[in-house]
Amino acid sequence: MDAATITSWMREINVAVRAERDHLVQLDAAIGDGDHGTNMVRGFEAVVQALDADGGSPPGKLLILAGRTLVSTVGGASGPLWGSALRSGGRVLGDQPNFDGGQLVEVLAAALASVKDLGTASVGDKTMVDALEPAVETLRARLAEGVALDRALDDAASAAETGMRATIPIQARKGRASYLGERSVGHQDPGATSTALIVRALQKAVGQGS
Amino acid sequence: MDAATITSWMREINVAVRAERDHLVQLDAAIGDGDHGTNMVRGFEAVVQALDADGGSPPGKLLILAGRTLVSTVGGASGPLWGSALRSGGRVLGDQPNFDGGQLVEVLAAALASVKDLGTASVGDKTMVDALEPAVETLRARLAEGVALDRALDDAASAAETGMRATIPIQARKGRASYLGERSVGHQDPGATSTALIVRALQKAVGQGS
Amino acid sequence: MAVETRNMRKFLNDPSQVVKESLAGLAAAHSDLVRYDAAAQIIVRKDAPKRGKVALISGGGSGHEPLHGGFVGMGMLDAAAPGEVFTSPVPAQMLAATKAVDGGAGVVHIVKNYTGDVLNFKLAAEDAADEGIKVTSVVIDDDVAVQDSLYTAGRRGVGATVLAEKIAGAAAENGADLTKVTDLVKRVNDRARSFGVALSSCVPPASGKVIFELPEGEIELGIGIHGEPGRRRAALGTASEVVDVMVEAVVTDLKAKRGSKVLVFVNGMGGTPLLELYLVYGEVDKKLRKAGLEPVRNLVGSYITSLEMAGASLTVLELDEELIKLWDAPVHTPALRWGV
Amino acid sequence: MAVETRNMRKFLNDPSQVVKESLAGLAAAHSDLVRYDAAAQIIVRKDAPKRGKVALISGGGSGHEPLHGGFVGMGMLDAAAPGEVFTSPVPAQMLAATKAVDGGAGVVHIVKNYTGDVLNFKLAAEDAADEGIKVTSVVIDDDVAVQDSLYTAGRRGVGATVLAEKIAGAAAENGADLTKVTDLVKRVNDRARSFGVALSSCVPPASGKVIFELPEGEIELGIGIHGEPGRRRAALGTASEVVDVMVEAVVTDLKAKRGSKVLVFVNGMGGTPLLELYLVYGEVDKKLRKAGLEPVRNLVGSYITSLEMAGASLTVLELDEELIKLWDAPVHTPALRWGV
Ligand SMILES: Nc1ncnc2c1ncn2[C@@H]1O[C@H](COP(=O)(O)OP(=O)(O)O)[C@@H](O)[C@H]1O
Ligand SMILES: Nc1ncnc2c1ncn2[C@@H]1O[C@H](COP(=O)(O)OP(=O)(O)O)[C@@H](O)[C@H]1O
Ligand SMILES: [Mg+2]
Ligand SMILES: [Mg+2]
Ligand SMILES: [Mg+2]
Ligand SMILES: [Mg+2]
Repeated sequence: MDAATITSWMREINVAVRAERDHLVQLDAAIGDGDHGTNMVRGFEAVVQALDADGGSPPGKLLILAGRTLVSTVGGASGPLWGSALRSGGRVLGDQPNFDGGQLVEVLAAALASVKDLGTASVGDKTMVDALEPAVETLRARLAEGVALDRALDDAASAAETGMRATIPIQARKGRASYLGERSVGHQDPGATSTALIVRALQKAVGQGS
Repeated sequence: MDAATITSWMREINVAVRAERDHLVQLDAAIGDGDHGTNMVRGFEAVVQALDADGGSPPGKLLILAGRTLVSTVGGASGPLWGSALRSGGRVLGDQPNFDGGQLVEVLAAALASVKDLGTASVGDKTMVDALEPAVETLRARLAEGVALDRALDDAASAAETGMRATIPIQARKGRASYLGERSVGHQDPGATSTALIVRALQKAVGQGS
Repeated sequence: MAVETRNMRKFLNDPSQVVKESLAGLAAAHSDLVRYDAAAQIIVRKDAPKRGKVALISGGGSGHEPLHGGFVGMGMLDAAAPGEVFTSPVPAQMLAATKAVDGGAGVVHIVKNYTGDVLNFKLAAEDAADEGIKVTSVVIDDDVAVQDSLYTAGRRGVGATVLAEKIAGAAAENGADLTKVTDLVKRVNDRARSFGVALSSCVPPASGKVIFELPEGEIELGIGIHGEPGRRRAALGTASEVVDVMVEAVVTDLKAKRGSKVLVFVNGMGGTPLLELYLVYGEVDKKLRKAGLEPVRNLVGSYITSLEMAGASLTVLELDEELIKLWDAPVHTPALRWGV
Repeated sequence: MAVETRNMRKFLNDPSQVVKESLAGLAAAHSDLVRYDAAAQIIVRKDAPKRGKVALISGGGSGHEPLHGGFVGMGMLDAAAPGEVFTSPVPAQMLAATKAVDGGAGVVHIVKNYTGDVLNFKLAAEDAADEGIKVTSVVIDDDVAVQDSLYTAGRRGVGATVLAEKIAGAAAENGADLTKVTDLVKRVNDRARSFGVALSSCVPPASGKVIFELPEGEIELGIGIHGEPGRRRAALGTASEVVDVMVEAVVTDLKAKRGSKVLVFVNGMGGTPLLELYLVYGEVDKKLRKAGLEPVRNLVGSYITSLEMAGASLTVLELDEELIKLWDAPVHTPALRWGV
């Protein structure tokens, strides 16, 4: 995998959040403020533009550029969280032109660590962590088991989607939804939903490349 | 006819505008500001209370009291118009304890003159004048023809009702409805409607007394 | 009562008491500026009457807040007579207000041109004259949506009322005499034009129902301030398109010469937030400059309203140096305050 | 675009440009007070930076106008960083604002407690520190509807923000140092409590749809300022009953001692007219006095809003002589002005 993998990942995310924009807005309207879809679209639109304008940076630098772009265009909670996540992930790769599955796990792990550090959320708080953490763990475990990257990423995306659905019955403890108290129960977390899209987009991007 | 006739007239008006309150509000909402029903109810409620508190004044004085009460409780266009009308009508009777049909015509004629003087409206402008003027003219004509008062008043009330309906197809030239221009066409004037109720109430009051 | 308020998204106790309760609240919040005479239902400047000062009073239906009660105070009105919601006050209120503020130099009645307001003020002025008070009356009729012809009750009084109260109030505060203050009200009315649009209707507390149904995507052009429908209905365009209509109507009628300095008053009807009013101001400012006028003063906010109606009105006042000085003069009322 | 605006009763051009266009309009209307840096999307006090003066900046999502852009000026904020509607601004905005206003004496960031605001301000403060600017941050969290527990993101920042900006802004204007100004923001936050109710939802321009459906006759108790549903839904009672809930929630949590002087802030959410806000103020004033508190200052109007939402919030600030003096000190901003 190389810079092109990152670029197509970001493109896939852009396509996915555009397609799911209204759904994300709806989910956020129920327990937040109804802007998550707009936020993600604005952010990844800008990311794709920034990557298009880039003149051949290595994959780590592209991730950092993507993260910086999210921080500077999204706002809200998701902007700094995903922005810092991609920046931290990018730093793992340094200037290397290629990376393998093992390194991809470290990228995602760094991203997760950054989200948890900045947002102080744990699994079960009804946030994007509920989708991202199982994805990272599943990917790491499958690869350790010797499963092919493609297949492992598919499992990771499924794990993110399971985590996403698992946010429905629980009460939020972080972010805007926590202000609702018990009324947040019964609704799927928008950030976990977009996170599942992001992991699924990664699987698609890597699949295309191979 | 005497003071009791005036008192029961005012009571009949009160009953009628209460019953038609929402209808008058609706008519006024279409081409005015939706308060005519509330205005009339507030006013005649106060009139009935003022007359109840009165200790035996002659009919002319009761009309003046009623008019003063309308002026001081209704506001809007209808308050000063009907208030001045009843005051002018009352002045016709001076201190006399009784009055006949001919004098009743003069009371109503003075009321009409007062409305036209203050509001500068003529028949066809889509105002209360469209109901009041035909009522006065019909009453005068029928009595001149020798028709009994009861019957003549019935005809006067019918004339007011015809005048009221005749406001529907015309464009308003006075009052709030005139601001609507052509959009006032097709709606019945609220003030003409309450005026028809007032004339009908007079017929009932006089009928009871006889 | 609970049943009656059900239809409404309003803070209400007994709908028939809403005006009185609101006035009491206004007076409680601004007891340094005004007092509320509950018996007469009037708001009076706390230090009234001021000997030798020409007094200004205004009044009209309620539901237009802060007009008029919010404009009572130093440099503006001496008293306000608020009627029921959208219903002209009764003459007794204006008479009481006139007597409460008369300092011997005369009282100016600022009357918005609605049949009810005109008639009730007329009766009050007659009563005041009977009691030996010098009263002048000026009828405000700045709304260009209505043609002033034999076939209407004339133009409505809208936004210019606020500007006239401020400007003439400043002159009175500075010691101008009755003629001068009266002339200033007339001059402001003469040099100001307004046009309003509604993006929604509004709900009078007494009926609990919208005055008119406005389907989504439609607006009323040429409205007054009583929640009444306007001159015509149109499709909701962009803000720029709507502002084009407003500016065009006002500028065409005002006929100010190129290069004139103007005061721009972008007024919210009650339910339109400041986010949008400033966006509208931006459009108005640009278009007026394009039309050769120079906005040198402005007022942006909800100052003459129709309950919770969404919408806005534009008032443009052609200025001269005297009007600018009087506009800038100190004012201290619940709703308008500067220089003090 | 015309299609997108169809659902809304709003003055809008391109919904994605509403914030920028509104800020441009604000700056055009108040060019004597503020300038709009369109590239950075910030509103800056016209005479910033002021050498030696501690600067105050705030920011957050738009849709709360006049907060924050309307509070930039003499005696209040030095700059505001408005994000998209209901979306925290990005760190670059706060960084640009911080750099634009730093006069060498340090910059205070006033941050409302929402995850997005806190995180974005945090990143900006780090960047500013890297550039050698002294920055302190205070997080406002005065909303008693939310329990501050391990199981929430803490209390939201609402009405106290306005009061903190005014009071700390006055101190900064008077020459107070960074520690003092920062402490004042904290003190106001510490001594203020708020509670809000929604009588309707609101419509973000980007989606064109109400955030939540609120059947007639129902209200949301314990709302924030982002059009979000509140802690619970209840039947709409009389104004007196609703105010009982608000006063009770605020007073219980504030725990001021009997006889305390308080500032009462009755804030409209954007779509509730002044007629009702003053009625609410009247109820609040009475009930607070009954609870043994003495309202000596007040602010009634729509100052921290949720677009066109109908509703109101109550903020009570326990005062001392210093806070009173700073509240009364001159302020000259688009939305708040006195003493000048
Ligand atoms: N402290 C946190 N840690 C991790 N994720 C969070 C945190 N707070 C909020 N989120 C995520 O952010 C999402 C909301 O993002 P968004 O709507 O874009 O921002 P905002 O809440 O500022 O409007 C939530 O659904 C949640 O998944
Ligand atoms: N100049 C006028 N002359 C006669 N009647 C008038 C005039 N103006 C208005 N009216 C009558 O008053 C009625 C409206 O009364 P009302 O609704 O109580 O007052 P307002 O128009 O002030 O709200 C109209 O329907 C019309 O019949
Ligand atoms: Mg959100
Ligand atoms: Mg009417
Ligand atoms: Mg009326
Ligand atoms: Mg948001």
